[in-house]
Amino acid sequence: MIAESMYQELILEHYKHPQGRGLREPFDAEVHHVNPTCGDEVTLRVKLGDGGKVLDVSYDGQGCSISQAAASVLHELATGSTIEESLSVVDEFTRLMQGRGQVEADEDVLGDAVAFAGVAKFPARVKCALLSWMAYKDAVLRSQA
Amino acid sequence: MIAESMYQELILEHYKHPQGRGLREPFDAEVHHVNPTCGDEVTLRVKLGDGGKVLDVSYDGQGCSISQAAASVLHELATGSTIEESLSVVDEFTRLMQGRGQVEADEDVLGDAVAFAGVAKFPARVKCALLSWMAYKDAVLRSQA
Amino acid sequence: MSVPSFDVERVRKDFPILSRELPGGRPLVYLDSGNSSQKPAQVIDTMREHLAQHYGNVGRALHALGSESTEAYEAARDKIAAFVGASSRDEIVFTKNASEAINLVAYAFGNPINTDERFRVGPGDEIVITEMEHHSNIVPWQLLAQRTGATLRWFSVTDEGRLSLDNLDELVNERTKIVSIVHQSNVLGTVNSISPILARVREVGALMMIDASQSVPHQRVDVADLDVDFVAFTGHKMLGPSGIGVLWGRRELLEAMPPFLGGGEMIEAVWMDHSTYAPVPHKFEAGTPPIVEAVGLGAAVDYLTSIGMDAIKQHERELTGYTLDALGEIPGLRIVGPRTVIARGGTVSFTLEGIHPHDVGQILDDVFGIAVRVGHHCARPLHLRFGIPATTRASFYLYNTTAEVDALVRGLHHVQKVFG
Amino acid sequence: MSVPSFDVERVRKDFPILSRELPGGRPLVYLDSGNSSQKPAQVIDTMREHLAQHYGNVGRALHALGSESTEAYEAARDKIAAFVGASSRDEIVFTKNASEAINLVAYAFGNPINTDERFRVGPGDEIVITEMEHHSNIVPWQLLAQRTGATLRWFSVTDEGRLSLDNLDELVNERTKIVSIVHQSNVLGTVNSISPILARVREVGALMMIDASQSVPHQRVDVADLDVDFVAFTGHKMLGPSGIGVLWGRRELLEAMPPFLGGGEMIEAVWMDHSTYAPVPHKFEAGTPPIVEAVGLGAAVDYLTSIGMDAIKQHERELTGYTLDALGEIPGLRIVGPRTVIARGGTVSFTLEGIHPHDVGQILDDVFGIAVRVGHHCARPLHLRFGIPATTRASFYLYNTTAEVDALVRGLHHVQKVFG
Ligand SMILES: Cc1ncc(COP(=O)(O)O)c(C=O)c1O
Ligand SMILES: Cc1ncc(COP(=O)(O)O)c(C=O)c1O
Repeated sequence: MIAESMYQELILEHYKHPQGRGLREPFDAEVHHVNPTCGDEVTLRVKLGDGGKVLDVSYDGQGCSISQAAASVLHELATGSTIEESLSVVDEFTRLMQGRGQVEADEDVLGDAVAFAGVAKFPARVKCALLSWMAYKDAVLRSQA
Repeated sequence: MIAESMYQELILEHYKHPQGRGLREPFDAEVHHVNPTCGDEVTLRVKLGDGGKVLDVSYDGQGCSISQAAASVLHELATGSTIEESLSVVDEFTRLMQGRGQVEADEDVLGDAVAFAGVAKFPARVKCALLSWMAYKDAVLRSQA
Repeated sequence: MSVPSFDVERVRKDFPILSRELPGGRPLVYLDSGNSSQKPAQVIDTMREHLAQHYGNVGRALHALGSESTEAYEAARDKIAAFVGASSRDEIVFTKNASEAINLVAYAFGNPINTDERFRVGPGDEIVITEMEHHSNIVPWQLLAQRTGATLRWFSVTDEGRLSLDNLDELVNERTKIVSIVHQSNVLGTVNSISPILARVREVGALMMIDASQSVPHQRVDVADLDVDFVAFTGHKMLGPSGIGVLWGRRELLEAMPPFLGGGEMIEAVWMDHSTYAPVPHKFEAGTPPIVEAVGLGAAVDYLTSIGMDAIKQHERELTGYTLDALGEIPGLRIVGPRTVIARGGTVSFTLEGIHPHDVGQILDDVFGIAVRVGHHCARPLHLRFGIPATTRASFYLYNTTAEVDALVRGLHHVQKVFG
Repeated sequence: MSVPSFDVERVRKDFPILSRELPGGRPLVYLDSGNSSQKPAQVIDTMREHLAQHYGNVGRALHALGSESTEAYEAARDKIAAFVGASSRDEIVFTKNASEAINLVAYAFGNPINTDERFRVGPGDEIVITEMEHHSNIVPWQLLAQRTGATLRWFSVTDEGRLSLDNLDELVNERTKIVSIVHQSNVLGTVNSISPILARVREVGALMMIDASQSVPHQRVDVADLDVDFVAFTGHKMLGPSGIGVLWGRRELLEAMPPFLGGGEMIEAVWMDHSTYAPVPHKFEAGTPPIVEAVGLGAAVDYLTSIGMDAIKQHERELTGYTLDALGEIPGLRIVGPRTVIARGGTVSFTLEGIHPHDVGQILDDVFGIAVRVGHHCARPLHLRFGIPATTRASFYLYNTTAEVDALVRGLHHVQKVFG
């Protein structure tokens, strides 16, 4: 039962009880990302503060449990951290997801996001997990531009 | 050795010593037929006389032994017979050639042309055997038009 | 005529993959034949035998292997012509798939080389499709419209998943050059009635094409009965291998069309500055064709015929009725497409409230070994029409059983438990 | 670097067909690999195994079989990319054969949808090919010229069967949009030197395509070394199955080109009135691709690599030298093409004085089981150039032996006796 390794309790928890969902004001940048192959969508806003702080990551979207839970975990990890820290988490998460299940996850960096390790074995689902994370990276870049 | 059944002595004899080869005057119609897949060509003339007599079938061309021998045999069979007779030989020959080796040849009608029976088993060579015979039919039609 | 007796367990034995165990000891429950069908040993063995003992290039070679391959390849054409009731074997063009077959026809239109009025297309001319098409019967026509400035129009789909013909007379009119319509929808299962549309097409002097990719595998399709101008279908959905598709076309039209792909075997004679072309169907078969694939498809057609298309249709109809009933019991499950077995095939798409099809498909596969397809099934506009990004689809073939439908139902209950 | 040891008898054991007996008890002497090659058990078994145990449609399916098929299909792309030294797997487009690959590029030119200057073609523009091309690298360009009003021009061939570059600077000029040239001639065996032509092509800012159908199977071909823009080749000539071909193209160009065939899998998103397209290579792979065929070609490439392309080239070179010497002894035999092994492959075409190639081929086959090809080998203009309607061609591959060449020579003596 391979699925057990993909649908971790923590993922289902975030899916059923998404954290920080909903679009909020104020924000510095808003992006809209789509995964055309499955129709998953996310609209995501970031609000940055002094000292490179991430004050808020707010989002709305539709998609599978993986994409929804990934957005929720992203919200938790990024909000309150610094831009730099959060982007290094994004990088590590991307490396894990694109590793085809061969990459060892760095739990210290990833925190809860390590629960997605099982998704990496399913190439078709990797994009779901990455959707909001890529949107976040994009939004941060735009806020700084 | 399947070939033995195709390259009958009689075919080789006609190939090495073609009968009535060369384009002659007078003539009522001249046609030029080509087999584009192998490049075989024949130019053929007919001269018809009173009472539906075929006075001469003269031809020139290039091609394989089958196409050359078939033209030579055609010359022998058609020259001196009547149009009607010769066309019925053409029909029987065509039937034999297109019979994929399943058709019993009528020796009474075909005469020497029965030697080509083995060719019918080789779909790629049937066109070679028929080239001059089709040209003859065409030429007769044109002379009568 | 009574339908020959049909023994699904005996049929299943012919398909080696059906006794395969998936990783983790899951049995395979294959409910994705609308995507691509599995292959019986008869097809696999024919292909292996051909490759191992009879292979040579076709058409060009005079030697023993060349003749054997040519005969096998052309015999496959005969079989397929007979299978779909073509009046001549020369009306069967082998392509690599249904998509190429449709593109072949689309590229015949508005081609500057063309000299036939029926294939002339420019601004003001119209092309008509439907909202329930597979992308393979949408994009080729969009590209044609873009190349020529013609206008693409379409029939809409009702809430029940049927074609709406309300505006038939307006939609198909004097400006229409071609109408191309799916015979059986790969999402809804709907089998479209061709004749009312065809009558109007003939009235206005347009041409008509049928995308029969989902009908030829599952029911007796007779191109003479259909009486349209072009029919496309694809080998891999009808027990044949990948890499082979079929275009049937009226000989007279195929002859009038300009060539599509240029190259070896489609020519009569070539000079550096011009060429003349082979008679149909070879005019449309440039280069070395999918030889072993055509031979495999011939074996598939033999197999289907030996079972009997009527028996297959009847079996799938029973499965479909059983499935519609069973799924109807599941709370929050919404079937997208006709809810009765009338004028529909064995393809059932649905949504589960609050659960994304990707999650449905993944749990079904991972936990139960049930292979369904999830997503828009290459029919995104149809999903947009229903306001949903994706569906879960179960699609049946002659080797499926009611026990497999039961497994699907159990699996869906489990999915609801996980995500409930 | 020393060439790995090559044991032709061991190689022959891998090809089941080579131990086949033809009707009448004739052994098979297969000298027609230039037409299509035979397949090793490794390829046949890989295909059978895939069909029997792992088959599913690719790309679209999330389930176990779909994943296995997708992985096998995409792994084949990796293998082929590595085999020809492509800098990215995304530069490998699967087609049905080399002919489709060439047509795909030809249709990118002069397409109203195209917006890239390099692919704009109209009256006054020029396309350059050569007199030694296979019809598959002639007709697509003739059709392009006819569609657009452009002019087709060509390099001529010398009496020795080499490309004449005398008028290179005049032929390839500022009006030239693309130059498409065969790498190894399928008739003459000539291997063309690409770099002098490429240098001129770059000078004038045109694009360059190579038809490598006869080189990729027989020597190490590295697309990065070649440094041209497009390379086409075909699976069935390199131990792979029928139904699969390859287009390699520079990614940047593939991205700039308009789509060719429209349909499933080549899209990003589809609306009724427009579509966006998938990234390369999928943009050019509409519909269900030749899945099992790509997997088979992957196995073929593994097999070729395991033997070693340098060893194969060396073996064929020895056979060719042996053949040129042996045929040189036969009175009335005229070789059409280079008479030395320098810059030529293992394809030897010839005429026998006074005897038509059809008769030569038929006797060789019927009496001795020797399969050669006779005719114009899909290169009619080249034959016109030499003033002959047809030739007899022996073409070698890794599994051929000098004993088979001896059989050919004996056979030719017999032919001369029969028709002498
Ligand atoms: C030089 C050359 N180019 C192109 C082709 C066409 O290949 P295919 O028939 O696989 O399309 C061939 C072989 O037939 C060839 O020898
Ligand atoms: C209705 C319909 N049309 C066309 C196609 C395209 O067939 P192929 O992928 O073989 O080109 C499919 C299947 O994918 C289909 O279901």
